[in-house]
Amino acid sequence: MATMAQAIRMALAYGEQHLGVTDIFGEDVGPPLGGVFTCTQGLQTAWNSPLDERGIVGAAIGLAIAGQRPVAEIQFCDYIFNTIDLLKLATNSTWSSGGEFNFPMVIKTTTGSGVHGSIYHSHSFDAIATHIPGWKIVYPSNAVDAYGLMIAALKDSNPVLYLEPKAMLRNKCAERIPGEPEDERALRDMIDAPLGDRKNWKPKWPEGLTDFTVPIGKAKLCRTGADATVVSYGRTLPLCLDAADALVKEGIHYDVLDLRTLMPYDWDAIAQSIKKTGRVLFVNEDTEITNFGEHLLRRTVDEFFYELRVRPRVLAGKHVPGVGMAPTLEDASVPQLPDVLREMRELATEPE
Amino acid sequence: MATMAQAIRMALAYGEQHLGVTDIFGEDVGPPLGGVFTCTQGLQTAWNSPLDERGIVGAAIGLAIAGQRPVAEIQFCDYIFNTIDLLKLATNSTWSSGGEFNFPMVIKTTTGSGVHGSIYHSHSFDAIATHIPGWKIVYPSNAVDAYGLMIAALKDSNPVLYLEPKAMLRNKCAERIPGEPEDERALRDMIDAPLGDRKNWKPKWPEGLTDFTVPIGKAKLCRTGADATVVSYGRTLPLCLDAADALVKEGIHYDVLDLRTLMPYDWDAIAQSIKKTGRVLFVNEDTEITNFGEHLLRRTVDEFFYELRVRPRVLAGKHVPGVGMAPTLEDASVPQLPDVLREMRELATEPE
Amino acid sequence: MDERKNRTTQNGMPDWTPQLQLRIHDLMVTTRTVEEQAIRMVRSGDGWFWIGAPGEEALSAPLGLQVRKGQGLDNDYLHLHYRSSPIVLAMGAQPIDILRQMGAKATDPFSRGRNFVNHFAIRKWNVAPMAPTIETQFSIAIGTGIAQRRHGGTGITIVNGGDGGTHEGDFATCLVWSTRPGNELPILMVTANNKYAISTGSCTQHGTPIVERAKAFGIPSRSIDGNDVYSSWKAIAEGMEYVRSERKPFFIEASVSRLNGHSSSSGANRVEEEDCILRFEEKLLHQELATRKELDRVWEKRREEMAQAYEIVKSEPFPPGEDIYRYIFAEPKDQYYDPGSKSQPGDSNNKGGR
Amino acid sequence: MDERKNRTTQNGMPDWTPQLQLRIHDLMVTTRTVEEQAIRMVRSGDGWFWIGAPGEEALSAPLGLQVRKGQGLDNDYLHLHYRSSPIVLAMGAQPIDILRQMGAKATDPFSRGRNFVNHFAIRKWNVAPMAPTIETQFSIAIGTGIAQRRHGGTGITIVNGGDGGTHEGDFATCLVWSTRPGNELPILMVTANNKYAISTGSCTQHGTPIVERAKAFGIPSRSIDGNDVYSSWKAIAEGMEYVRSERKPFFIEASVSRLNGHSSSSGANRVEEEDCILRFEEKLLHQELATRKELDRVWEKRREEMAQAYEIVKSEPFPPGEDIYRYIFAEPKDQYYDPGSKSQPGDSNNKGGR
Ligand SMILES: Cc1ncc(C[n+]2csc(CCOP(=O)(O)OP(=O)(O)O)c2C)c(N)n1
Ligand SMILES: Cc1ncc(C[n+]2csc(CCOP(=O)(O)OP(=O)(O)O)c2C)c(N)n1
Ligand SMILES: [Mg+2]
Ligand SMILES: [Mg+2]
Repeated sequence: MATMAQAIRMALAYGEQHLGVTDIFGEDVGPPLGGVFTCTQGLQTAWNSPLDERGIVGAAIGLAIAGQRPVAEIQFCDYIFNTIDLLKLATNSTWSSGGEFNFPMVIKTTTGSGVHGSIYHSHSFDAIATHIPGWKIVYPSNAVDAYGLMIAALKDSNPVLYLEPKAMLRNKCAERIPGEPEDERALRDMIDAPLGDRKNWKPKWPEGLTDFTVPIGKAKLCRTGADATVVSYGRTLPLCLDAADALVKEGIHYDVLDLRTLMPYDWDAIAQSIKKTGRVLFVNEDTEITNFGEHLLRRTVDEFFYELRVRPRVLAGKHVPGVGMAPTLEDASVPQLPDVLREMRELATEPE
Repeated sequence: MATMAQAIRMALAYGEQHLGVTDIFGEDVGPPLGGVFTCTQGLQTAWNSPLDERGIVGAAIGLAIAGQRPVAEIQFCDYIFNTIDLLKLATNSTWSSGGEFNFPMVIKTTTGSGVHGSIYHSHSFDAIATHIPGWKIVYPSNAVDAYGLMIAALKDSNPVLYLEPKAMLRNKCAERIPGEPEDERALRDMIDAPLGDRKNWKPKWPEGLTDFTVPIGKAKLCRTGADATVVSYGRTLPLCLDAADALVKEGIHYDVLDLRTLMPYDWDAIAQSIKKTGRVLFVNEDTEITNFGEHLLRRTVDEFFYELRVRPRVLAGKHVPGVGMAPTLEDASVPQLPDVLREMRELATEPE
Repeated sequence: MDERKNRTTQNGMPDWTPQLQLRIHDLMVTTRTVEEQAIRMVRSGDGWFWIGAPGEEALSAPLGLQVRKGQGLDNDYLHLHYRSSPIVLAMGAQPIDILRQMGAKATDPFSRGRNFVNHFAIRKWNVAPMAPTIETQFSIAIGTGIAQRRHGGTGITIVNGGDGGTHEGDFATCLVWSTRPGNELPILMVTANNKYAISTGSCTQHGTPIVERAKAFGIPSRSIDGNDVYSSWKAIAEGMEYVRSERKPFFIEASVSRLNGHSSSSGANRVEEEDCILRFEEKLLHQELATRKELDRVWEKRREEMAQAYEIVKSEPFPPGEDIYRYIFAEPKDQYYDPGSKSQPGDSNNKGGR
Repeated sequence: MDERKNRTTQNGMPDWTPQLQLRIHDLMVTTRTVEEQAIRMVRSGDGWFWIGAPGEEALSAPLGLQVRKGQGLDNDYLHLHYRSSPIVLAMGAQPIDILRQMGAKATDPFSRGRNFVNHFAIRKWNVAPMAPTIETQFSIAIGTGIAQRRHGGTGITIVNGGDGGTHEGDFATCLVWSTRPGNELPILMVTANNKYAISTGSCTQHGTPIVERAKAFGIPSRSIDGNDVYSSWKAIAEGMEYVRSERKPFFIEASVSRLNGHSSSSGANRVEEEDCILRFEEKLLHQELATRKELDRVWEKRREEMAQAYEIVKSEPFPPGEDIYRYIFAEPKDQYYDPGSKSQPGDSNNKGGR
């Protein structure tokens, strides 16, 4: 029952010990804090960088060139937007060098709303990220996937963008990560840094951790139902699950797909479900104009236009400049449970 | 018969004289060069900035705060990707200050392929730009529109992104800008800087120039036909025109819409045409995943799913890291006339 | 009174009247108490995130008092960071409005409940919209600087930020753009060095004084003890005088405390660092400009004021959800706020609460 | 021979043999002639855009010869800009390959016909992929620097760029990151100051020497005449020695010419600036290390070689369109290129063409 933050931390610890991870760095990533969401506490190779996102991404690229295995953090994806030229270089340099160089590196960053983060701790980055060719992009929605996707990212020979839904980092998972201790309090004592002075603290990583991998490019079918399909990831995924569970009581049965990897995405899984249901909704919380859900919808139209039973849909964040501080504003800006429920109900019940 | 570069230059000169333009600046924008595409030659308020795109965008924002009317240039949109945080601030600061401040400013930048520009002089920016809420975005495809859209941009109280299709900057327009001299050689002698020493050169701006405005948000129906609709802008627009003209010989008649403004876009014009034809293709050259054409397609599906006669389509650039130098690579990466022709023919002839 | 005046003249500051000193003290206390109130609001669930000024009062109250306040090019433009409440309070902003932004209320005049606390935007006083993006204000400041250079006169641009922020390229951008030969900009840059960026010690990230970077561009500069009101006032006065008259940049690196840690994310608890208000109070007592009792009364008065303000704010509504679509584009702003309309603690009509 | 050696020793460089000097000359001529051939290709329509090194030979040939060449952390990493052909030619790259990239041919070993000319990427020699984005190499270089600091030994990171590029924040990033106390990085930074960025005079954009910015971070530095082979060699030798042994950064600002203007966009015509090769030839003649005729023969030989190379390149195909989908992700690279396999002008097996 690890939290997502603990899961990421354990995967990184496993990566340091078994997968050659050399540097886990970024603003406040090293001691004493170990990350503003505790994801990098107690890690051997974690260190604090200057307050300079361009340097962070640049250093990651350079470390990858030098044969290291860096995991660089942008504290909040809200602060990644001055580095997009470098994010482009990270992937187009393999291509532009005709395969001469490749860049085994992970950029991790927290995304999305849900923590009363106001304008600058609520941004999403999936729309722009999926528009940059060459990035592999993962976006877990629970601790087990968070672990397995991090392991996959650390094994990959290409730049992997690891998006962390910040509202879920403290959520405990119903399932257990392979090797995770039974007792969650025991886990906490082993790997959570104590409050106060941490100078002499060292974590005890669970011995049974494995290289349990969630392969990049594989979606997860979380619920099965023949009436309609909803595809989501990150913070909005559990909303879809909750809505699907609620709709069962209304006799509506949903396929709920957790995309988990945004690029390259699991089209087979989506296609299979659409073929079955003929009804599909794509949900995410990035702003809705030029949104990745719109790409998935376009592909749906490309391949299934004549087989769809009703209009395919996208539910995303409103096209407004930010998520405001007041809860009223946040609720109105990004999909909440009632929005998801309404859309899902409408999709499933629309007459053919 | 001005070129698009001359049209932009004349509009900026008009703006200096009549619309309060205070600063036209960027790398090599001022004398002696007057812009790498000559768009800012001879302008009174044009000056060279340091080689620093962040400073350029930042300065534009600050100038707007100070009540000036800046036109800032990013030499190639390929070099705008380290400023996206600032581009976001330019628009979200009006919103975040509850309307306390607004930012009358223009950012102009050259975009797209078509000049053998290789990876870093062929980028498009419409996908990411349309994803940033608050920007008005214009993208002319001929000199007359280039003039009228620049005038509109200079009058607007909000940040306007002025995208220049670099492959078309030297193209002459079939129509004449209001106030433009009859003789194109005369125009050249008046406003093109001479080769060699320019120290004592001064342009003579045509006296009859007006505030001819192409309103932001208005598309242009360039060809009319009842069989199908194609919507495009920038470099790919003339390809659509050529294809439409060619298809007339095959008995196929197209509505060709030049969107001209990407945000806020002229949905009325698009909707009206789709209602008529039931067939629509969106063409642009940005890479195709999370592409603005996909947004337009999604909106089409939202509103006309049950009225469309055949599958709506998007034709865009391939999802590859860059446009390569070799002509074979460029041709394979971004839509060329044969691609547009093929798509348009297929769309119009697909049986219902 | 005369006696008091003589004593202060011994500080080498002829304009340094007792009134001014007591006014600064009151402003510092006003800032501190409103920030403490804001922190209590996070704790009580009336707000979600706090970040603010405790520890920067001695630097920023003197700065705010010396600003040429007003709209347009003849006045000063301010590009501030999230520890700048003493500046805007000294300029005359109302403490209650800080609490309104803290509570994300519809009445928040700076952002309509949209932005974090202490993110100001005041058009009539040239206070540019503050962004949470560290150091971008240094790239934006050059724009008002360019306009003011062209305009002439004595209005200047003031930009401040933290020590960590100087690692961003935007800091260098400001140095480059403000020193273009023949196009120097009238910008006063202030870095408040509190030795940390969140949890990261500055000493682990740079080895030479920040001031050296300004010197490399030929920018005159001062390294000061920003916990000392007198040093701050003097360096700011000097810097402003230079920038106003020479129309060239000036740089101040001020070491300050960070009395409540980084923000509410790190608990906002009081830490063991020098308190600039206590230090200033000692000076006031030593000069016999006030008694301990008088000073305590200032604290009491302001604390009461903040508690009352909080009661008002508590009952105010959030903005409605539909509000998200407003002000995406320029439109006339509702006139619900006129920051200078009432006599306020730091207002120029208010001579320091005595 | 002995006599020649004595003369060169008077330059104060004991290792400065006649062979070395003549080898440098040959490399400079090789660079110049391949660039001239590339410019001719633009003119004849066999290429579209040229940008390159004429004017940086005296700085970069000595740099290339002193690189510790090879793959991995014990060797030097290079993060170069588009005027760095003398460096890679000195390391042993084949001139014909530059023409292949110029022509965007499938045989272009650096980018498979994808990138502009003089944009190298050579894994076996640690030459990092070059990007046309000005100054980003300064942000990327810190990464190889970090790895080499940790690894120890004497391998270093070398990064170069133009004067205009120092206005980008990335230049400051490299200064900040390479001087973190206790974590200094073994990076040799070189700025080739040709006084222009395209059409913009540097003197209009910054007033103080670039070298001052390095000094502000405590970085030892040299300001040199980069048109002089001897000064270049010496400063680079010193800088490398310092970085290799101290494991800390070193900065060189070298003033150089820009002999063919910015690029083919500005015509690529020869301009009136000092030619470092002619200057070096005068030194060689003065030292009697070669006769005019011998030097002319070098030019002739290299010109012929480039003309022949051009004939080969001309007939080579463009990459096929399908190629756009290759190497988006890591995959084994075709082994069509091994830059060290043949004896080449600047190759370490080739002792200077005499
Ligand atoms: C561009 C950017 N990166 C990261 C952050 C997250 N962040 C907020 S405050 C802060 C530390 C700032 O340190 P400093 O500049 O020294 O100012 P201080 O808080 O110490 O006053 C960081 C990293 C941010 N707000 N903006
Ligand atoms: C980030 C970025 N901005 C703009 C350009 C366009 N550009 C190409 S070369 C150049 C001038 C570079 O000047 P400098 O750094 O002095 O190098 P030089 O060409 O003089 O050697 C510019 C502005 C670019 N390539 N990259
Ligand atoms: Mg700090
Ligand atoms: Mg230069």
